[in-house]
Amino acid sequence: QEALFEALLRIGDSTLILAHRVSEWCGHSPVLEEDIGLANVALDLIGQTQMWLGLAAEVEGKGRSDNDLAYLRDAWDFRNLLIVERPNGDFGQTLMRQFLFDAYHLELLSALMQSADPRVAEIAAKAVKEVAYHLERSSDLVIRLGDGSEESHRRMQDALNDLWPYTGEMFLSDDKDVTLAAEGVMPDPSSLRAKWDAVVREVLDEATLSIPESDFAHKGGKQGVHTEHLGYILAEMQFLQRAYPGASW
Amino acid sequence: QEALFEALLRIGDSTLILAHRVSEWCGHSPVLEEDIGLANVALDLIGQTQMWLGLAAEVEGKGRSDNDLAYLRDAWDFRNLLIVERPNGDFGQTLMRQFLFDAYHLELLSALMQSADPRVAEIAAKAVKEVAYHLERSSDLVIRLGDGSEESHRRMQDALNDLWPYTGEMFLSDDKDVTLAAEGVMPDPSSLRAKWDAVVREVLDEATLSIPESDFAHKGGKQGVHTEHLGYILAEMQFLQRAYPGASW
Amino acid sequence: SAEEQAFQDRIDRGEKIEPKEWMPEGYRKTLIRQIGQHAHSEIVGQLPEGNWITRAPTLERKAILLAKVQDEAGHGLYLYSACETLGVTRDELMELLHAGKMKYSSIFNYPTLTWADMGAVGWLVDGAAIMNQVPLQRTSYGPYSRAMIRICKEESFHQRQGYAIMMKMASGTPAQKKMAQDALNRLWYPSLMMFGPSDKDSVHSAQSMSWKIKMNTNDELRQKFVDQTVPQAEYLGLTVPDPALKWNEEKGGHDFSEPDWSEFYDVLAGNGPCNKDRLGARVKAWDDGAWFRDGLVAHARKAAARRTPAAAE
Amino acid sequence: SAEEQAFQDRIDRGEKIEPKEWMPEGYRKTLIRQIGQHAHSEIVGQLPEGNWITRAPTLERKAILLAKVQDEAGHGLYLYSACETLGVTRDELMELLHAGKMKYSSIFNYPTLTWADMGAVGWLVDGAAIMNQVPLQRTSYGPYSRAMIRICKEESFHQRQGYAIMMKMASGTPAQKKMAQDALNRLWYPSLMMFGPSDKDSVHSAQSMSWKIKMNTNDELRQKFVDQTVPQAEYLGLTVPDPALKWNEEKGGHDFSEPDWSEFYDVLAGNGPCNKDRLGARVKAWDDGAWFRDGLVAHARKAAARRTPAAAE
Repeated sequence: QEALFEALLRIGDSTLILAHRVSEWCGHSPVLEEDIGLANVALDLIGQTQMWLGLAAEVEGKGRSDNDLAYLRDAWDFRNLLIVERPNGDFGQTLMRQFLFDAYHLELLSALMQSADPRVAEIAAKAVKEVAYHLERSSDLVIRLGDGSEESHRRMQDALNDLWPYTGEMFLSDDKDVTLAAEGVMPDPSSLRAKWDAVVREVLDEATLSIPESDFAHKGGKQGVHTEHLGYILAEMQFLQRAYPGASW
Repeated sequence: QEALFEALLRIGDSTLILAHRVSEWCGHSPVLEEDIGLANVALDLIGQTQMWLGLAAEVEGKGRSDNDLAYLRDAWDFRNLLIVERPNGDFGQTLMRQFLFDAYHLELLSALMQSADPRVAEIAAKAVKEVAYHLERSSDLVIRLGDGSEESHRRMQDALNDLWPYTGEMFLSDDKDVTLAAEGVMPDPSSLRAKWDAVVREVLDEATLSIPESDFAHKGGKQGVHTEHLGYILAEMQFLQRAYPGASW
Repeated sequence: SAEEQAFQDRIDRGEKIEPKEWMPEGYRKTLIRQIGQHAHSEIVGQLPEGNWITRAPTLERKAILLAKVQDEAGHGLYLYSACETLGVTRDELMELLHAGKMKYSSIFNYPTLTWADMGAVGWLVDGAAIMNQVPLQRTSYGPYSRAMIRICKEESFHQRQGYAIMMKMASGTPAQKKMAQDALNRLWYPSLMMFGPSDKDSVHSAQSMSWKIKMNTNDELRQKFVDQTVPQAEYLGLTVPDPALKWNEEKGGHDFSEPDWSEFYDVLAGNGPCNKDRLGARVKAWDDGAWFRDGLVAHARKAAARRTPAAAE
Repeated sequence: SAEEQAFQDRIDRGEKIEPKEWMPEGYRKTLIRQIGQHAHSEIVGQLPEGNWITRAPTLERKAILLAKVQDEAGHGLYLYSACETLGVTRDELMELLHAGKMKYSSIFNYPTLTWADMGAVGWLVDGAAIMNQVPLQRTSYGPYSRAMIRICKEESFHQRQGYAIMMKMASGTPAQKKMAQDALNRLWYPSLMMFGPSDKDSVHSAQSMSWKIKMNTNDELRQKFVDQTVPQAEYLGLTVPDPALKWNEEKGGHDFSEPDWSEFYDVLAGNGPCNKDRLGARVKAWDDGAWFRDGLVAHARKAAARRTPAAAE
């Protein structure tokens, strides 16, 4: 039960924090179509967050709601992957982060659709279509910008180099992962790697981008040890709930 | 009494928010001497904030402390001048903001040393030496960079153009100012203008910078109507006090 | 001229003018200015509300606000498309905006300072916008009219959402109620200004009305807005910040104070609280995104060259 | 050589070597590396603590933290000056840092994640630094020795402040106590690593010790640090995250687990949690500040030209 709670936080916190980062672009992106596209991604991710954290709250059984989990935990209780808290950087960094995460997200949801827990399978089935579209969109842009101008190629390669060390964490397993995998509730993260690799390599190849050689992986997010960025995100995100406790909005 | 409380917030909130902005540079400035110099300015301003907000809390008489005022008010209860909440921008913007404020700050404190309220006069007497040094430092740098390279001149002129509309607010009077001026507790803000003008013009002349012609003045800070920036500053600054209410640090 | 007379007759008969049809140069220019300005307003209008997305107080509110801002970008898209049918490109329009040669609605030069502003913007600003836009569904230019029909549908949804936020705030804690009143205080007069200067000071109006580009006078719409909004404010338990506000039985509408028109002209001239920040944010977004747009163009060229290798030789 | 022997004799007699005096090239190089690295550590070390200045929980804490970070910049200044006496400029040293050719202490590649880290950094990191530095007050190179004397005085003040924060946290609310324990858990082993690899794996040590550039072995200092820190942790009511930790009566010190040296070498190689962010922040500060430094130089030239008009002709 506790393992399931944690695992749901890992998914729901990742979608929440990524939605936050993506929504920072609102009104500031390079073309109107991207303003719309990114808002759409953020919107999907918030919707999924509501489902994942809603279920997490239910599983926890302490009377907390999805909003309580989103707004009233400090950084060390967050379980998102580190990659989603990376700063937006230029639009290339944002896109590359999205692509690397989307490819993982889609594999994860595909596996979760087979979950032994029907509640998990149901949410995954709802989310998977949205995420398939996210991946289609981000793959397309990564290809076009990687195989675009000299400058766009350089920026996308820089983004890939910077973000690559944050992908390894997606596939690391700990005790909780092992427990849930044994019960058939969640896939073992390491089992998602091969398919992810294949998808990512195909797109990056077409984008004429080179995968960095180092396999160093930043880790800790899933255990609540984050980068210094998360604290700032939460200070901003949670301000109203913290400053006006108990109010209804 | 209420007028005095407000007037003390206007000073203490301005030093607090400026200290916050200045301290954002910590470890990121262009040379080590500036890291030290800016930290010193921030430190002085925080010390002054403790005195002004401490006195404000005492005058209010509701059992609040300087920390309560700093950490547990939302933006609309802040009374700082808008200029201090402007984003840091490049180092030239930060310096120009500091110079324009220092020149005002020094005139203000010099006048406050004659306050009919001895508590006010005492704080002003303590702060005035620090601020005289701040102004010496910022004037010197404004001159050297204004009359420096082409690029440094351009950046300083841009900074001046951007910040000039935020200087008018320093000298606007409202009912509360009039009341306190009549009682001899605080100077009428408009009475500070002539001396400020003289100091600022002399330095900017030597810096070969041109004062913008428009006399448009942003206003509202003293009445609690701020820019969109203040909310973000407070969300960050107040996080711990908001997230862990009642804890002692 | 005879052409112009025939054109005016068509309009008077209620016919729609379509892109490829003849139109007077003044009609085209006025439309480009008006639709372009409206499009710019939609995209600049993302910023004041975008300012609260990362700080929305619940996940539902965040989703609703995101969807709303997304709709605004969508409206910008329709309107730029409508404008392009008049022979000007979106990029040209953007450049005019960035150079300060085209305006956007001045209301977006006011800051959004509390969460209640997300309610008040929906309620008052979208409310005033709808008041302006509903009649434009019957405007004479076909693409514009069709864009307005789509937009009005979504805007009235936004207005209801804004009012729902105000309801929550006005019936919430004392702090929330104070936020709601504060938002109304700050946004009331700027909303009244959205209808433009008083009829007696308004330029271009007569010609635009005969062309059915403008359907009502500024003062008519402003009166209608006040009459619609005052009872809504009462229902919320909030006070409209106008001591002169009073029902006038005789005229069947409210008497109310004019906004401070000197402020209106100041803001229009660039001296509003956020003019520099808003335009600066848009220019920065555009400049920072140049490599992205160029990259896509470069890719499209390469792809085309690969499809027809001859072209590459 | 005879010169080298005479030099070594001076050191053995406890004499200080001063800048203009003869010294072996190896001595000079080793000192530049060691002092430069120490200087870089001070300025990079501003970043992890600077990260909490804007979020310090009270005005007093904010002032104390600001003063501390300011001291670190000051230490950087002394140390760069000491290094410059060896014939290398501060700018040259900066460039080596930015190019990744000189290191800074790896401890600063760990993030500061809660306010308790401000306590733990003072207590453990400054504590370990002092343990390294106190003996260096007696180092053979005069300017370095004098810099260390000034620095040690301030550092021990910092350490007491850090411990005071830990006291507050450890005796505070359950959340604060948890933060304190969490900080100790994360920073314990990285602090042990600050003394460098075990003596058996440590290079350069023997020569440096005979030159009195290094005064104690890594393992000696690490043992001393553990023995000093464990009772402090006990006093705080916190648990050192080492199940093997145990007092060893026989050796008169604690037995403890070695840190994970593979992590140490990873971080040294660039693969720590914050390596890229830390160095990136410093490079950005330097690059963004180029116009500032150039502007000051341009002004100085102009001013000089005005003073001696002949020079300008």
